[in-house]
Amino acid sequence: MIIILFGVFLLALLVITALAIVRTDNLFAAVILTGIFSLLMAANFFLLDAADVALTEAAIGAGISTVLFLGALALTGERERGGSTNRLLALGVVTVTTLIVIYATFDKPRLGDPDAPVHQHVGPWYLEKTPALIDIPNAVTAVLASFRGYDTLGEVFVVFTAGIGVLFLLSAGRGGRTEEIRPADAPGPGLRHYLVPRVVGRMLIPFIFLFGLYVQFHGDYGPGGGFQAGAIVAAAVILYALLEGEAQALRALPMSVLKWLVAGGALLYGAIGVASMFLGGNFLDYSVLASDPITGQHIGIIVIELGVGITVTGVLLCVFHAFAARGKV
Amino acid sequence: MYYAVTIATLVTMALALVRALLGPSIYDRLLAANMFGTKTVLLLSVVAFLYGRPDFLDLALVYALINFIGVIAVLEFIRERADTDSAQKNSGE
Amino acid sequence: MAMTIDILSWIMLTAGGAFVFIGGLGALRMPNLYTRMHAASLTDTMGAVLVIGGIMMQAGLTLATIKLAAILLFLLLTSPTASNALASAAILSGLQPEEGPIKPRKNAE
Amino acid sequence: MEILGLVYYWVFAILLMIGFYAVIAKPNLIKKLIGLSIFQAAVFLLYITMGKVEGGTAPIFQDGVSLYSNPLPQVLILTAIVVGISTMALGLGIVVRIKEEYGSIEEDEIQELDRK
Repeated sequence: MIIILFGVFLLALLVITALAIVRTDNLFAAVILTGIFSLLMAANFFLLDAADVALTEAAIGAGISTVLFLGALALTGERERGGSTNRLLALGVVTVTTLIVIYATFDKPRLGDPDAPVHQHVGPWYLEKTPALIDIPNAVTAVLASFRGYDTLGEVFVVFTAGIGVLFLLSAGRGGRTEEIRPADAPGPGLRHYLVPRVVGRMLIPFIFLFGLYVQFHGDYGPGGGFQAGAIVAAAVILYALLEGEAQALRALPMSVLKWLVAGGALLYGAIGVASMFLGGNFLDYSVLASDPITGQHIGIIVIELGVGITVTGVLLCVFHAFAARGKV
Repeated sequence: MYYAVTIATLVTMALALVRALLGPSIYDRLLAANMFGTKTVLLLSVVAFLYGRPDFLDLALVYALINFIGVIAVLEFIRERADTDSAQKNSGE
Repeated sequence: MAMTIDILSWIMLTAGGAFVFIGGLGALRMPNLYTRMHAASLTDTMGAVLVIGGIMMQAGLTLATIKLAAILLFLLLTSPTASNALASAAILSGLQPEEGPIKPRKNAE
Repeated sequence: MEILGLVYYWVFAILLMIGFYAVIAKPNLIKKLIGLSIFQAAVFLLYITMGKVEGGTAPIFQDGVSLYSNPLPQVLILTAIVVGISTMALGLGIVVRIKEEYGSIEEDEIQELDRK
């Protein structure tokens, strides 16, 4: 009960933040407020029992989305001209629609109602069958990787396609990416002259990597999995790029390797599906991967989570480098 | 007792949000966002114990580890912009 | 013994909550960016140490305590770093700290 | 309690429409994208709200706990968040190209340039 009150308080802050984001005409400020919005969102997800979702929102919202938006702002300018087009009409439409949606919510089941239609269909079935068929504690991972493996395959390919799309858009024209030429005495790229962030950042990067791997492989037992781990590992590399300059980060993980990661993860996922077909099962039916169906499930889940993680890392890093390189040409 | 800490954290979040809304400069907003991050770490740790599921501390750990990347990114953004500005000034002379 | 630990952890939690709140108040009421940063970061670290220390005492010797210790360690590393980066960025963009006594605001008590 | 159970849905509706307002009324393309992400976040909130079960806990099995929230909405939203950031990056990429071609990211100015 009191937790719900906490949740409502967080929701009020959420609405205020959203209003402020829309009202401000400085895009830089809007991006920073988006960071606060993401923190509030994660806290709300956590209060609503969605630990995995909150972890994903944390991994994406703390860092990566800010970095991407700032990368785009550096190329487009941070000042908005301000004002709205058709303000009254838009306000009218929005108000009327809000009232209609709020009116409609009175027919919805109340928060936490165990008899709600959502809880009558496959949800309880997943919860009931997970221990018997897959035998891992995290039901979210079980549903994500095994029961609804097709969905996740589709999502991974959407991520893949978006990554390829950004590469197409931003590496074309203007002679593509060229090696950056700087005079020798110019201040070095990155934050080399800022000792405190550099020293502490360099010290933390291994821990972020380690934690990313923990989230990747502990995903069967606690909150975590490929999507979160991919974002965390990407955040570590982005931190390295910010501290030492993109050129240095590209020397450590060249673009060609990143492109292989993007394709390789998705391929690994698909390959597991094909492998299970060859072994006599259905596409993405991991039970045939080992003599014991449950062991087969475990192997399948670990491998496809790895594929997801690799693709997400690759795509996020490709996107980051594409924006960074565009600014330098 | 956990509830008292949670309420203190929530109220502080509201105060930080007010600072983020008032500004006046970008950096005040950024400061507020950064405070918000620390407060979220505390909130998540306390709520994990309120729920009796301490294995969810991973979430607070993520924020403790990578929340400062946003501020670093802003520093890099400002530095990049200052570099470009001074380069333009030099070439203009 | 258990009682002592309980009382100690309650004291820490309450004090931590108070510090967190004071930090928030300082960040709201201080007159300019650098003083606000001082209020926010100083009490932030103190509040975090006390709150997480209090929870650690409640948790006892479990995996959770180790995770809490890691959270505390990383917070203590990243929070000042973020403040440093923030101040660097502010100075770089030409927002100089004011020298001399702070001018009282008109609406200050 | 009756009403409190609906507040989450109301916030969903309000957030949805704040995002929608930014998309239809703000001429700046990046602002439109930010509005779109608020819109998206509102939908995430709706799904997660529906998955919550009173007295339940997160669907990660633990000894001594028998009531769990619904894992299915969480799975859908978990993947949607990552897909959301990837598509947002794609949108930002398109905006960057528009800026390079037109020199502006304000919708009406771009339309003006197109008419010429």
